[in-house]
Amino acid sequence: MEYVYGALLLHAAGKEVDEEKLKKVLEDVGVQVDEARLKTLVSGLKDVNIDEVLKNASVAQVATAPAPA
Amino acid sequence: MEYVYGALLLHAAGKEVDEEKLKKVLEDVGVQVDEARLKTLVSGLKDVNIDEVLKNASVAQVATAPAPA
Amino acid sequence: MEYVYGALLLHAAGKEVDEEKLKKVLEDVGVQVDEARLKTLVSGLKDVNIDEVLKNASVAQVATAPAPA
Amino acid sequence: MEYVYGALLLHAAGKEVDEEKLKKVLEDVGVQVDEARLKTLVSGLKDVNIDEVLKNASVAQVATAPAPA
Amino acid sequence: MEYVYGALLLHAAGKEVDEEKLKKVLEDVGVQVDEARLKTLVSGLKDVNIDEVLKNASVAQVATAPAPA
Amino acid sequence: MEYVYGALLLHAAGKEVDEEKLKKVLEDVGVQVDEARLKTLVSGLKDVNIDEVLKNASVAQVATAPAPA
Amino acid sequence: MKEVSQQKKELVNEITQRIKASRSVAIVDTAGIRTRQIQDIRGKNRGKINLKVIKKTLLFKALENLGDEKLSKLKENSGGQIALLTSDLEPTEIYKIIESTFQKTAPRGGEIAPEDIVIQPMTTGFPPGPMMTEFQKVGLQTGVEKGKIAIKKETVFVKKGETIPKDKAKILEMLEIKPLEVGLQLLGLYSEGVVYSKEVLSLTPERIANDMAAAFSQAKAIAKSSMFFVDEVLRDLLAEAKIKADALALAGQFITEDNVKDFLVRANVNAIILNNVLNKGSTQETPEEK
Repeated sequence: MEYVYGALLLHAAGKEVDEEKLKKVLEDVGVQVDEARLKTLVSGLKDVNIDEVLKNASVAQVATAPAPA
Repeated sequence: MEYVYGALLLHAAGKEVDEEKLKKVLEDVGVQVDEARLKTLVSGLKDVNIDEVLKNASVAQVATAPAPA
Repeated sequence: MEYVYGALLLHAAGKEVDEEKLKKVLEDVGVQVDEARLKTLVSGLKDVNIDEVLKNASVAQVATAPAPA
Repeated sequence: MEYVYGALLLHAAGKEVDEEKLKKVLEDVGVQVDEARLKTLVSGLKDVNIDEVLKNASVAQVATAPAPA
Repeated sequence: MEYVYGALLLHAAGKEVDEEKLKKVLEDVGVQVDEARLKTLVSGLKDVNIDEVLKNASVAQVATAPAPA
Repeated sequence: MEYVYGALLLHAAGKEVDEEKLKKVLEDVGVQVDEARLKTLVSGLKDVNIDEVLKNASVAQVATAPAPA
Repeated sequence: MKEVSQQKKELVNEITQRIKASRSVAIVDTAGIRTRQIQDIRGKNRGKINLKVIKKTLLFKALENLGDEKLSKLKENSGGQIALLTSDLEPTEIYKIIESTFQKTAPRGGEIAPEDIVIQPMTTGFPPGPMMTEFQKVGLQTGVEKGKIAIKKETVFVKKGETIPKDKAKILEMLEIKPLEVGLQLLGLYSEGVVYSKEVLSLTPERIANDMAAAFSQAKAIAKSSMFFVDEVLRDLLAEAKIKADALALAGQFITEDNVKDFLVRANVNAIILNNVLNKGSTQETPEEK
């Protein structure tokens, strides 16, 4: 998931996610960057409103009721 | 969430999450680092098996992904 | 639900739920008591372990996380 | 819970839940009424829309099989 | 909920939750304390293993907070 | 979590959560306040609609066994 | 003519005596129930209930004879085909027996289908011959398999809510398909001076238990919203406060040693969601395999 983490990091830092910046972030932590992957991710993000996606993501997490003490 | 994304990025890149490295990652993307937050996160992560947590989180994510805008 | 509330009130007060007592409680708050309903409820309660039902009612509340607004 | 059941009974009977009436209901079933508690509940209910709360109360449908007679 | 938050604050601070301390905490933030409510809470908590309850409660929470941007 | 409980207490008491007030609440219950942490929390809450967050969180009902009547 | 009226008189007398001697009296609707099922019900409940199929007019006559105003109320809902049920049991026990009389039954024709009646492909027990035509007449696709008539295709035979015609009813009976559930319907019950409706008697122990559980949840909700700290709600309130604190910490990005895991989970869930969206939005290679 390092590409996605990197993209989210850039986004959370208020930066636009472009190839150059994402590549730099990844290389800074020692990831050997695969250009094709990078391109796919960045171009995919063009059509995505990240804030909207995260906000609307209804995480249907069903909590298992804990056993009574 | 930038601190957490940074920590996950480091972890995904096979690096240990320590203050120095996390600080650098954050500053590289232009985040003004809050030392207290940094310290708390890193020290909190000491007792956490990140892989374990992520594995459990994936299981729970019955996330219905909204259609792209 | 007033018959059920009355029965639970008597039970919580440590009283046995019989026709006479339940009728009195209901009439005291101005409920026009239907004899058939009263008799049916009291006789039905013979097969109900109230403490057990209340205990199970608490456990059965399964927490479902709501989707964020 | 006897105070609450008493309040619910009064409400279901179409009566306003005030100290005097709640006290009487409780005493009628033999509860030794604690005035302070009585006041706390009645004053706490002042800001509560009982019907609304009851409507929203998760109706835990517990199918507890009653023991055979 | 201020009574409950106060009790948990005391508990998190490593203090025992007694009437005197809880009353003080609440009055310090300007809450007009209802003695009966205070007593009921404190005496009820005597039979509760707070740590246990809190531990079990944390399972449910992850999905409930809206995703921070 | 004592910082958060303190913030919740202040909020529930109708007070604004600022550094000064939160510090006082925490010190009143004997917490040795870490200024950096205090700042982090207060500044983190600046952009948060607390009521909204609490409302969304509150639906999660955790099942617990009732104390016997 | 005279003999008939004498017979009726005796019957009314007999019923009147039976009602007088019984603790509980009920009128039940027997529409759609075959004689064999009535006999079956009698056999199973011998010594508990007494069931007599009777003309409405005669029963009403007997009720009038008794001159009990409450008892006369039983007349109010009585339909066409009825039976008199007498018993010395309690009303709730009689209701249990009445509810236990329902059986799967093949229709006779004229009934309303309670749901879609579907015939599945199957091999019937009938050899080919004139029967074949009967099957085809009601719209079933048939063929021959191993010397027997076979139904080839799943067919919605009668739609929900439609009347089942006689010819189709006959086929259903031959195929032993029993789409109806028929039993005694309680119209009213009188016991020791009190009249019970079906609605009241349907308050079974199961329903009472459900109502109590619901009432308890309501009481807890009231106690919580009025901050009435009874023992039953304390744990819930503590848990709720904890959950709210966690949510607030998450929203305010306040990481503590206690909630580090929550942040990790949230961040990871966000990443998974974004990844899912990206994969959905493109037909190209997934950005991340894992």
